[in-house]
Amino acid sequence: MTTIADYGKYETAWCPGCGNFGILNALKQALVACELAPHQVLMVAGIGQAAKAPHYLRANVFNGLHGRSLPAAIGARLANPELTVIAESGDGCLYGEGGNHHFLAALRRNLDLTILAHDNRVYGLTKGQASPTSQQGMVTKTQPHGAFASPFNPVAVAVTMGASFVARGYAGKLEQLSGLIAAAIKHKGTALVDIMQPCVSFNKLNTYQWYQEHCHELPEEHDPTDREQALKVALEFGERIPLGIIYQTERPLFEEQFATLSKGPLARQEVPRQELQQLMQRYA
Amino acid sequence: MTTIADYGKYETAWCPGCGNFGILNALKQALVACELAPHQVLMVAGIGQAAKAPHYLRANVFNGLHGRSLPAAIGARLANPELTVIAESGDGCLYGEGGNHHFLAALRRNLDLTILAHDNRVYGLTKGQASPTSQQGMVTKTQPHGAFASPFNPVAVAVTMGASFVARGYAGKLEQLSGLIAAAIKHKGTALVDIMQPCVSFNKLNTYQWYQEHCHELPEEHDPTDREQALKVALEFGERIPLGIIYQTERPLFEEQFATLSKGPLARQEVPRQELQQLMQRYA
Amino acid sequence: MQQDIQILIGGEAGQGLVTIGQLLGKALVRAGREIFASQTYHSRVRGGHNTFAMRVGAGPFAAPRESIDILVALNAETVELHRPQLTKRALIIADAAFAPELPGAIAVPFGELGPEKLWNTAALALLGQVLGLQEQQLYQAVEATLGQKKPELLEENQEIMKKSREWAKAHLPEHDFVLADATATADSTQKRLLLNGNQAIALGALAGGLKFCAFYPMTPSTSVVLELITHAETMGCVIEQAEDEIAAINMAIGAAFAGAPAMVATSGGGFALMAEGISLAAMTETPVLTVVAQRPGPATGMPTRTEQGDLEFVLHAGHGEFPRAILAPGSIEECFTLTARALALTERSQSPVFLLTDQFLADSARPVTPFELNGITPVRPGDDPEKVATPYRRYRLTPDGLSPRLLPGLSEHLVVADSDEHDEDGHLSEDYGLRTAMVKKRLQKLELLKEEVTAPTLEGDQDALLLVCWGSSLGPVREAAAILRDRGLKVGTLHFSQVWPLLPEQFLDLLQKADRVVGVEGNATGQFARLIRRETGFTIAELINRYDGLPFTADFLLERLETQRAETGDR
Amino acid sequence: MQQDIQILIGGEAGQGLVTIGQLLGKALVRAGREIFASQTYHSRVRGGHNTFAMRVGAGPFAAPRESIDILVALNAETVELHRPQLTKRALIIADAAFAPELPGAIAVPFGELGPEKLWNTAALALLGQVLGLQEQQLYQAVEATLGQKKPELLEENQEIMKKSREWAKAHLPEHDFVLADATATADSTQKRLLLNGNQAIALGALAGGLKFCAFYPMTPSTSVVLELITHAETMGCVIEQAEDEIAAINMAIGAAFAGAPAMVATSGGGFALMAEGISLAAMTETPVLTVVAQRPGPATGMPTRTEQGDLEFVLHAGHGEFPRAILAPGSIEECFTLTARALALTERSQSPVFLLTDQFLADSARPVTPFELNGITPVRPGDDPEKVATPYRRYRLTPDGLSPRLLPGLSEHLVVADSDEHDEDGHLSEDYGLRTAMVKKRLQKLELLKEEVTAPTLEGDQDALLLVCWGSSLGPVREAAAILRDRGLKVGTLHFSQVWPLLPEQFLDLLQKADRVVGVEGNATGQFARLIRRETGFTIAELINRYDGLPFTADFLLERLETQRAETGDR
Ligand SMILES: Cc1ncc(C[n+]2csc(CCOP(=O)(O)OP(=O)(O)O)c2C)c(N)n1
Ligand SMILES: Cc1ncc(C[n+]2csc(CCOP(=O)(O)OP(=O)(O)O)c2C)c(N)n1
Ligand code: SF4
Ligand code: SF4
Ligand SMILES: [Mg+2]
Ligand SMILES: [Mg+2]
Repeated sequence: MTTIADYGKYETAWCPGCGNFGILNALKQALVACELAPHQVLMVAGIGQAAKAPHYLRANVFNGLHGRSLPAAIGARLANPELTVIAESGDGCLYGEGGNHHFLAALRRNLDLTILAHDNRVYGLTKGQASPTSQQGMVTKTQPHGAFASPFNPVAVAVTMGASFVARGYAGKLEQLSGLIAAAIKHKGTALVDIMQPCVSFNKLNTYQWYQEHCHELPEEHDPTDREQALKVALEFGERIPLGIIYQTERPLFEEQFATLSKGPLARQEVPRQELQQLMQRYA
Repeated sequence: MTTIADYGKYETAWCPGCGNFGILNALKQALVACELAPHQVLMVAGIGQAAKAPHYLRANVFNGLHGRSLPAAIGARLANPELTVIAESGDGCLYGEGGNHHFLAALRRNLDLTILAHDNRVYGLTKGQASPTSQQGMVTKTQPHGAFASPFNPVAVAVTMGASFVARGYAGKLEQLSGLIAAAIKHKGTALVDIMQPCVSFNKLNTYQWYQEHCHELPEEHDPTDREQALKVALEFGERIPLGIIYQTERPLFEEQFATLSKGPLARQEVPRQELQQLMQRYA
Repeated sequence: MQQDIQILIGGEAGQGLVTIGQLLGKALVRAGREIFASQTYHSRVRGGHNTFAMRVGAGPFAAPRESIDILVALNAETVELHRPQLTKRALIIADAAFAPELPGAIAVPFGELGPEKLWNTAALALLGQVLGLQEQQLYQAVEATLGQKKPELLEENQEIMKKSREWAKAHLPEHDFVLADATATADSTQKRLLLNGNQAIALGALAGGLKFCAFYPMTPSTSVVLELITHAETMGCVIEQAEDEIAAINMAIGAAFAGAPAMVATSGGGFALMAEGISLAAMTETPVLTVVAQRPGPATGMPTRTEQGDLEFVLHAGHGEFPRAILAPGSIEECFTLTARALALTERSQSPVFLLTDQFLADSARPVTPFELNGITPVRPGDDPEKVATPYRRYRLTPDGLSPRLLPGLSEHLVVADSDEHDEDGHLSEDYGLRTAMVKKRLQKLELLKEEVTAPTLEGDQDALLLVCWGSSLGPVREAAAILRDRGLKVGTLHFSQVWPLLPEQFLDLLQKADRVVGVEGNATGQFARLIRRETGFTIAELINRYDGLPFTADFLLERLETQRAETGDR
Repeated sequence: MQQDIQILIGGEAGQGLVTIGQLLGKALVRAGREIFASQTYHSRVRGGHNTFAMRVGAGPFAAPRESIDILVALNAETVELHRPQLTKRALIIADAAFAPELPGAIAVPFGELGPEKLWNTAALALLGQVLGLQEQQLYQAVEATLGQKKPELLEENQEIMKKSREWAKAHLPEHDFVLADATATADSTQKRLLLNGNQAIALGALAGGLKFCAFYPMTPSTSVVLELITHAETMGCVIEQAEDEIAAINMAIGAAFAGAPAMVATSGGGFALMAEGISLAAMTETPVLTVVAQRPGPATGMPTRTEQGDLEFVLHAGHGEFPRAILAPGSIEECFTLTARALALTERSQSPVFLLTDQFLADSARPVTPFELNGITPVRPGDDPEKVATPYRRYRLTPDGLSPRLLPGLSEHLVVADSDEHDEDGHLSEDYGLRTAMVKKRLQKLELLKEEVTAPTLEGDQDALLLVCWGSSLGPVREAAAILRDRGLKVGTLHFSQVWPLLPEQFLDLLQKADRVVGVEGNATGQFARLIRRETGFTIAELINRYDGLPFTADFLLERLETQRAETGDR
């Protein structure tokens, strides 16, 4: 049996009080709840404060480029369908830096993959510029008159795109969050958990208190399989921010296209030399 | 007064019967309807069959990189707010090749900009690979088992994102299409016209006949300012494909952030040397 | 030596000229002939002016010719455009409507032979008659190709072929293009393969153990992937069309990290987008093969033409410093062998490896002896988890710079890879000493690459005129040299099929010994010559460059050698 | 010469050490002192070990020192880490809780002086006392900085400064760091500017006529843009945070096409993503300035450290062949002047121009004489629409390769730009002859760039030891040379503030004449030395490289020169 201890304890480079700590703990709990041993898990991250999280966990890690966690995660999953692959990064990394393009493409594909977005609504590591999810009007050094563009709502776009699992969590609600992450990992398909995360150093608008005031759990009645209802809930993002599984559906898995993946990791499959010899004859 | 003749006549490199011809004609009509002279218009394109369109029109043209028409268009508009800037390209260019990321970012910004997407649901120029909008199951040389991913619905995503003008047209309905394009050009804000375009060479699924059978004009009652209704209509894309202005709203223009843009083209503004001399003193 | 025959089929995209060309090629190869087929096409789907050229005769050939002996004109424009290239003895097969008033013109009443969509088949049959190919041989080629895809069309094709043959027998003028049996040099009992460069690359990759390829379509690289997709299921490969080239390279790196020998294939602008990913592969020490099929730049440039203009870019692409290897095949055979080698090399060195080719090589086809698979060991990714020192450290510092590479999930060891500078465990570190050690470790792997450098190939004389070239220019350069040698001159060729790393001891003395060294490159600035100077101090003072979008030919080279000699006096 | 003083303030991110450093710097500069301030920091927001170093004395200085005279330790780790660097006479200002048992240690009871968040101000006051700065001078600096942003905090700051001063007066040990008046070399009536490299770049860009900048945040380039944003409204500039670097470069090109002198600023990975855009700028002949602030790679590397590792990448970035210029400032002054020049050059040549800097130069500050704006003519984009030949053709073929550049919408002429190969009108073309002409036209512009090359600067002796360097290494190299000269040796330095194009006639003879040529580069492989060999055939056989993430210092160079001389014998 896997325990929290198996996932180790590390010193972090995060600011004291940062929402990242809550997310890290929730993730560990979720992995334990899913009964996954560290070596079965591959964490794929981009670059940012959030993207350091996989270094603070005992697991396989691929810490790639800023904005490019998803393609790397997809590549790894297509090479070894036995791995539990979790892409974990910040809002800047997943929804900015071209990441958005990969985000939409990932949702369209629907591999068995979990996406954890530490959504602090700011670029933390680079010291506080607006991110795609920054609240309109947020003043930063690079947005002295306040962020102008309307914020990206990843949950609404994901539901619109027909993503197969869309949830929103909050770093300050550990139990619920770890439940959402566990459900996402167990879900067969691409699962997004967008996680509201206070950044105590740079986001002075969306603080713990702010989230406490704005976040509410979805009511029991919410039926995540009802797309229309889900879409309505997903568009709610202002005075009230709903938390929970917003949408869930079954869609064919991308991996199923590839017969060869039913035979396990590609690294373990022999090159069929005989077949190659034969198929070359087609060119004669 | 500007006439169709002012916009010239060119030999094209398109296949006979291609939907691009209809779009080109509709565009010319719309420009005339908007009473724009060629030199007031800047067409910005990426790369693809669709992206050749600006070469078949007398206007200013910036024909940039595959996937990157929108940033170039935005840059040009921010340099000269007196230009009518129209980004015109294919579905692969605007919704694939990282273009999607720029697409979402453009919608979030809301500059006064028109986006014309020749949506033939295939990569034409590179000979028939699936595009982000390809119908599921479409068999191509690179998708021998059929396109797997669920198609991108640009209209639905744009409405979800709160884009300020979202319309769908059809290359086979010239009058309606030119009306939509004219409305898009006149709209103050980023306007998307996603244009259903038959590709006679590579798209054997979505043919003129197919569109004839599937497309229908939005009923008179449709209120494009009603976001909820718009979203419902936008998600309709299957047996029935609605044409018309699906959503329209007023949002602040991105350009208004920059006081200097109220003074006209940047190229015509003097460098304020006196001010520079003074502000250097702040470092003393 | 009997003169070879250069056939050129010209017309619009969509007129089926590639089909004729391929069928004719197949038939000729099966009949034991030597051929060389190459293409030019426009960046459009219909219309424009495309050509399919085929050389037939006592080859083997490795380049097209500029002059034309048989012109098959599917439209009037073709006659106009290629008239200046016609040899004195040339035949022109063209519709009666636009056949020129020239001695060799054969005005064909295509309308009488069959419906317009089959005129290409008619032209094929006419060509067959001209060349003296047996009806059966040509029809079998049609059957083999069409039979699989559209059997229902076989009959009408057969009919028009018959009719055309008969017309030809009755109307063909005197000519000397019937292939004498003597020209069938190859042993026709051994089935040769008719392959173009991109097909050979795909087969080489499969033989080398490829398991994963991600791509975004881009001419002229796409056909490598098309070929892979055809065989993916049989060979157990996963091929994925990515949302862009950035995704493609990052997917390939993710897949390689997780144990799949992986590659990407792209061209100019697509490669530019991959530069950051290349740097990631280097930093994480993940093997990945990048096939770059060059076309003329900058930017979109000429998407369907050829150039060797990206050598320096590929050599330096990616920020930061790290070792790499660049292979540049000069022939169809090398496309196969070097691709397999490249896959092995990237795994062996845990460093990025490149295959640098171009539209000319990609699209030109030649018959080759079936490849020997026994000499090629498919890549076995990763090290044995039983044999690594524990605790396992992905970036353990070792004398040769190679650290044990385990694959995540395939043992209980944890594998941690990082794009930041990192410690031996793969966790990010900002320690100055560690930084120095890790830089040294990565650069040390250049030595491993140097151990396996393919030496340049010298052919002919060493001390008179030496033509230096790389990659796809090999064929035309060798042909020009052979012609000069026939004229009694002493000529050598030195061809690099690996352009990085360079080992001066393998070639510097040759450069120094020759009387006249001429660099031949399909670019405007002589990038390889600059690289030679950078690495050896030796200046290749005389260059022949071509950058109009077309490949070198022997004719082009001979002309340039002549004029340049005149210009530079008799030094 | 009185020895200068090296102060190092160390602590965690978030402890406010940069604030102290900047305030002290401001006060010293206003007092007419020479200083040199530099920083090291971790890629994190809180914690880690950061330092702010300041040299004070009879400068001017252009490099930090490795040894430390006054250590201000805001935490215990700082004492441990920097102990080995302390000079014999060193003072250590540290909290009583962790002050070491060393002769120069000053154990400060910070707790008694004020609340923890103001301890940095306390340390500042103590430093002031040590250096003999007047209370007023220091307080004015605090006022000038804090007064604008948080006037409500002024009082408590003043209070703790007072208290700390008093404590210092009572407890300071004997020391010799009081700045004698004689060291105030600069004319304190002339207000000098305290600027770091990135600030100077921003001011240079504004002076040069910049109107548009797009960026995506990336250390160490971001602060260039922060500076621009501060002045954007006043200067009538549009600065836009793009969704990624690809968008940034394409926006800048779009803006430049439409008439705004434009730049982007980025670093390693961000620049890699721009490579395709660079090629687009070249093909469309759109002027654009790219500022590349280097940091150690590959991949994410060490985001907050320094390196000169991207020269070759910047030189070759972008597919296809085209001319470019690369300027590499060696000082704060050059950051200003060369940025303005670069903007002019890109407009003049309609070709991409680069400014290559690095974290060291970006983050190090020095007082400079206010820049003379009269010598700089801001760029006037585009040509006069009244004066172009009609019909207007954007890519008209001309002898010097420059075509008339009109701006769309500013006249009735239509401007058509194309990333494909194109005709003179800007419409795509696949004509072979046109292709050749357009390639020649674009490459021809290299001659224009060559006419305006900034020659390398020679200082000192020419024929003995010659230290060759480029970009940011200038300061430390000059300092090392000065020290050697003081020791009676003959030493020269040759610094390139333009690294491309290179004109051998400007420097080759110097290299050939010197007895011992040593290349100094902040990278592991000697990229500039390779480039020199490529361009001249001359081999710089001896190199000093640094690639641990830290900048060169005179100490480092002297040590290496010594050991390398020993290793290579007395040649
Ligand atoms: C190509 C590239 N561009 C820019 C950067 C600089 N960069 C690193 S992290 C980051 C933003 C991080 O924001 P986010 O992903 O939201 O993470 P956070 O730090 O807020 O957790 C940026 C811009 C980079 N590493 N690579
Ligand atoms: C960076 C880059 N990658 C790939 C290409 C090749 N390419 C040119 S057009 C195109 C697709 C065009 O599809 P779309 O935008 O839908 O236009 P269409 O031809 O269908 O009108 C591709 C993949 C390119 N030019 N640049
Ligand atoms: S900067 Fe913000 S997100 Fe990053 S560690 Fe600090 S508090 Fe957390
Ligand atoms: S390929 Fe398709 S989209 Fe392109 S011109 Fe032909 S029909 Fe039109
Ligand atoms: Mg963030
Ligand atoms: Mg398309």
